[in-house]
Amino acid sequence: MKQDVVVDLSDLPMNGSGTASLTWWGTVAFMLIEGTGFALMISVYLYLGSLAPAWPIEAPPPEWGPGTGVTLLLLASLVPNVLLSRWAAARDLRKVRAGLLIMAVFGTAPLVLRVWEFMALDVSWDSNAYGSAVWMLLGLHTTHILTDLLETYVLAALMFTRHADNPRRFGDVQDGAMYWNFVVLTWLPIYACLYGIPRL
Amino acid sequence: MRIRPLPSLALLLLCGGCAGWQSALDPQGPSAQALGQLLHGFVLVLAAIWLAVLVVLAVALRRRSRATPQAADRHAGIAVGTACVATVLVITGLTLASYVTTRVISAGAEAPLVVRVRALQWWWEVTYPGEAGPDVVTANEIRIPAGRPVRIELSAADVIHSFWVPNLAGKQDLIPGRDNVLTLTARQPGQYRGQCAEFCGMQHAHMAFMVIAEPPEAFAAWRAAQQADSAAPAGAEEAFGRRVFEQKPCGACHTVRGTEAKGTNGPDLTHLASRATLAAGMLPMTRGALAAWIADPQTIKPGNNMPMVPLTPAELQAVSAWLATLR
Amino acid sequence: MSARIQDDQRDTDLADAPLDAALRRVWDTPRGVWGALATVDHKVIGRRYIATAFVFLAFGGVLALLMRWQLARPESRVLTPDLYNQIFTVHGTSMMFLFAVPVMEAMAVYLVPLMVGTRNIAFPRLNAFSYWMYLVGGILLWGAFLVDMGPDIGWFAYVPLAGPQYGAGKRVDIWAQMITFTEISALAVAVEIVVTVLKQRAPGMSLDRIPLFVWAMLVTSFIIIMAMPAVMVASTALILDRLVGTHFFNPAEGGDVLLWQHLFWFFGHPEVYIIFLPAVGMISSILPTFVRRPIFGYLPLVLAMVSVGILSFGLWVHHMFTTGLPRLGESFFTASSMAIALPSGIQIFCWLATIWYGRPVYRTPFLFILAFFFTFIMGGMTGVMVASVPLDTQLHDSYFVVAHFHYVLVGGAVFPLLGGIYYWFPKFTGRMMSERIGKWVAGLLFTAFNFTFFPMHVLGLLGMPRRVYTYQLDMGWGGLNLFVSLSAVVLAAGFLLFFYDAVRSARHGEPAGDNPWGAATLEWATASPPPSYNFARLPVVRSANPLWEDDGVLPVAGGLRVDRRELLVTTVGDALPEARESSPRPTIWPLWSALATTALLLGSILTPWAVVWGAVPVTIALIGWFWPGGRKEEES
Amino acid sequence: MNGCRRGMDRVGGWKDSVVGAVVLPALVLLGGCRLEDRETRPDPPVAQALGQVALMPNGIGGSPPEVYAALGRPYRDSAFHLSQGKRLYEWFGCQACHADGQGGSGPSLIDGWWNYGPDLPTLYTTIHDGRPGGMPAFRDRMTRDQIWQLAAYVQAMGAYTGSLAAPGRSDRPQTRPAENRLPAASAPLR
Repeated sequence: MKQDVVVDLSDLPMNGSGTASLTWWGTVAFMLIEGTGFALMISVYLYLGSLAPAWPIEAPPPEWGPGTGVTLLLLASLVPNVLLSRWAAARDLRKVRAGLLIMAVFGTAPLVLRVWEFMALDVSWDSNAYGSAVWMLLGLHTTHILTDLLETYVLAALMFTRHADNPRRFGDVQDGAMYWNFVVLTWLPIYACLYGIPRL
Repeated sequence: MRIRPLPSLALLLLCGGCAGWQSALDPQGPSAQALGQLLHGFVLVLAAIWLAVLVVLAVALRRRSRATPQAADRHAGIAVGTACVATVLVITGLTLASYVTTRVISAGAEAPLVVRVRALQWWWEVTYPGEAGPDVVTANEIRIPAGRPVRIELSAADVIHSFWVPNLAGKQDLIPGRDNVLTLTARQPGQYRGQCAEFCGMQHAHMAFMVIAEPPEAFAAWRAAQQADSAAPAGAEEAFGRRVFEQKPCGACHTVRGTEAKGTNGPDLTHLASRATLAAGMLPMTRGALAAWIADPQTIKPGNNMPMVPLTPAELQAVSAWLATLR
Repeated sequence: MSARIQDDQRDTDLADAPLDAALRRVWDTPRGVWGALATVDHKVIGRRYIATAFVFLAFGGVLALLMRWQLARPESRVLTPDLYNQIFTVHGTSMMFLFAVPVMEAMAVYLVPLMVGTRNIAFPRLNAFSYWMYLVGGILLWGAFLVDMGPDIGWFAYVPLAGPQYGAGKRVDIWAQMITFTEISALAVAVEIVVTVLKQRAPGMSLDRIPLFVWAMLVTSFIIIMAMPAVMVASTALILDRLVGTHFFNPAEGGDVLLWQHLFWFFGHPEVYIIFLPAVGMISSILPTFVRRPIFGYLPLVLAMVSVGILSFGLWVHHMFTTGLPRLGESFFTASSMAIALPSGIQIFCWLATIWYGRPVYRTPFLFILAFFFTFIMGGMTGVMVASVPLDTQLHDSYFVVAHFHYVLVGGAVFPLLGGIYYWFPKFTGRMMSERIGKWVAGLLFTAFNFTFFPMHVLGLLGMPRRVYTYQLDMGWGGLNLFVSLSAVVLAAGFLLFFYDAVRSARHGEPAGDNPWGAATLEWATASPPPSYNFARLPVVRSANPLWEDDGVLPVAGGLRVDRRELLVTTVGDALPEARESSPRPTIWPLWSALATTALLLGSILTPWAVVWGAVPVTIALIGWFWPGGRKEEES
Repeated sequence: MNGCRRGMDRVGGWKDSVVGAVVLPALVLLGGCRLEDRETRPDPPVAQALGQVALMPNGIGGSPPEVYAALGRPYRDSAFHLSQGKRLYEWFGCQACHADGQGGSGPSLIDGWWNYGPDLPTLYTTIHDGRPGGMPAFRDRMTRDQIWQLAAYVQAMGAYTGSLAAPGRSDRPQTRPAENRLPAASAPLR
């Protein structure tokens, strides 16, 4: 088929950033999938709660302490996270390295505290449906913290290699930061469910 | 291409008429009646629409359009718009029709006979809460007085089953942890077959039961008879059979009131021989069928929970002889 | 078009022949085993997907024949009840999870990048990964079945029958993990398609110029993204109940049996439209070619597909009308189920209008569309019947329903799919399928299908329940069942003929040109089969039917680099060029990742700790996947 | 990587359907072995032979009948038989004395301690003939293969490691950890 060149792309940037990058959209799509998963798990929790004559079933409401600690840690982590995203946008390698290390710490801390949060539930996953629901809800969110934490570790390592100074890396850092915001924000409704509903 | 379905349509007419004893096309009660009418209504309307669309398609294929693109799009727009309006009207009508039918069916009945049906893998336990006298417990057969509404309280012992007697009413699931109720009425005396309609494991296919509608007085007589204990053995063979039944594993799972057999895992056999069928609608209630069933239940109904109890031919004869007398 | 017109540069410096050579050097998949395992070309993977899906279709068909053999006579003992239950479960599971959904996504994996005029699908490595996951899931199910370990609880796996107490052995666990495999792959493909459609369209392909098949796949992908997590949650809860003793479905400990049905059908009903919408797209793309006029009602069709996508989430309860839920709620779901008849109607009406004002050309793909009209509309009508609460109490779980959904799925999805195969086969292979055999296939399948499934409506009304391994002589169902079984043999013959034609034509079919049907969409603007880079220069779109507008001259965009895999990112709305993005090279890591994930998932059936130690290889594989290799594709 | 001139339609594609056509028949050969066979009807002679347990004089430990080995130790390894055993455990009211395996008037069955040893022939004999101290004989209440199923289940619920073939938790109020994750001697949950 005869071709007629009508558009010239030669001086477009060699990779898109923000909404012009494919990975940004991919990250958003996966957040949509996992967001749906969280929403469904919460509705399972509410559904079982609506059936039960008393909720929680044969267990005290979970203790405030560890869960609230995790929540505060996660909220606090938003600050360095947003800064990190800014630095990545500004392509400031030194600050990005620092930011990643900070985020590695801020990712690990809640994970450690999570252990006590599981114990603070005061119910076993196989005691009854309430136990099963809270353990699965908490477990699902813990997996998300874990996976994003691993991603942070890898990115941090990457930033100290020859691959570091590259707009793509900075794009990855920004997407990683966005995903961490998602992990933190999805926690808030779960926190409200786990700790609020049993006390209503 | 467009005439090929005719044979299958013919098939529908051929078999649509035939009245089965487990058929939604042969309603024998008010509820099934209402559903039957709704069914016919839907089929007529929808078949008409289906034909209309195919006719339009046929014409569209035959004709050659001479319209200018603009005119074509304008006319098509009008046509499609009208069709959409018609669609909305039709589905609204059908929705209302089914809502009305729902109201009719679920209207409460006065002074119903209460029957408890408990579904197990793979048989039905039927209990008549005792008015004047002990509860009547039987299996795989529901006797009801013709003309009187029957309130059937449904529960499941193990997995989900579904209670379906097409000639009398629509189906209703029996779900562990939940109690469902189904009200049905049989217009005149007769035998109506029902079957489990929710997949429930290996012998889902052989989980049937009979609904036997009788004149009220006949039903009362049957109920009185059922409340009595089992009859004493008529002869020596029957007596021997009863002893075998009590001493062998049979009695560990089956109850025969008036004997040592008090097991509760299997169906109550106190008046076994008064039922029309054996093994949840599989076999006719004859002495021969009884013997065959006891001799090798796992070949007749693989996977069911009745084990193959080793018996000598004499014992087998005696047990089946005795059971055949439990009217 | 806001992009500026300038003097050519880069790829535009080269004449066609050297340009082809240069592009092949960067885009071709290396030959040999490594190439086959490492390829990230959407066309290779798409063909693999399609071929594998049809293999599973054939297997599922064999199971169907076995069932019909058993049901041909009352109280037949061809199959044991245990084997029969495994067979109908594996048939349903295989057809839904291993054929219907994957084959539609596979068509999209192959066609969407071509139709939107880009060089590869978004996230090609994820694409490779999704295929491997899908393949393993299929082998898992069928391998288990062959060693008498096949699931025997129906494709819907209702608890408690599938629960820890009544589902003995590993059969149900295998089913649940097979779900995980297929859902992961389906979700991955959905993400790729969404991003490809939103961000990789050819310059000028604004939202109102997107081919309808691409629209359909966009909507479908969103349905997948919203619906499949439900079945993931459900199967996870099930496997936890079975393996670590949770109580989600144990009524005695606050769980609920119906929770499973809610979760499963919240996925299960949209699933029907996940299968049907792509078929809608195929018809909308094929029809104009064979009536020689643009589709009528582009906008209504798009809106109809979108509203079907939304409505499909409001229908799930109509699979539970006999469970004794509150009547008022059920009536609401009757209304919503009926409401979906409107957008479906709009689609039909628009197609009819297109034919009405067109000039039909009776080639095989068009015949399949006619078969679609006949069967699918009947399926839609019976669908209206089962959507009515009271009627459903008689029809539910009877053979009437079996007839209904086969009319919808085979008539509504498989017929258009086969039409699509005949239509796009020249693009896939560069060769035409036989028109003569094709007419026979269409005729045979159409006739035999109706003879096989129409009598099932009657059987259902005569009281025959679903999923029974046999029925008794005195039920009077023998005649119809025998007729059905005999017709099923003819139906199988029709499919056999189709497979023969496909395999034969792939080797010896008559060569097809770039655009054998004189179609309007971009996939026909390149060679058949397309070169590894799809388009030497990316096409520029100025209308909804580009190849019908520009008489023999294809407007293209120039300026992409030829020394690395490069494609174009455009804006979501008007598809204005935004950036030149690179596309990854072949890599083996997706395969390793799939194998590592397999180890984790299979291990978790045996011990929960597999989730812990299994995570290690998965992590390693993923790091290997994402660690940059310092290629040109990494630069900026 | 570079310089391969052939069109990529050579790679994969229809070739895969051929590959599939080779691989899957290979799988079919596997069809011979039946991992989760569900034998519902032991042949009468087999059922008869299942009773021939040779027990030590002291009634502790013994050897199973030859037929048991010939059958491939089905009652120990088959999930189906174990689930049947679980059903029988409930049907014949074993909880009444053994209280869901945690003791009561009868000994606990999950504390890892066996009065007569944990081997199947002993368990079979215990159920079949009963034991002094209140364990009744079930020889007249169950068939031999049922006793084997029940014995295998009792062994599994008291095993030192949770058995892969063991059934999961019951759809009942939960009174002890699920069989398939129950190591013997694990403390009762409540």
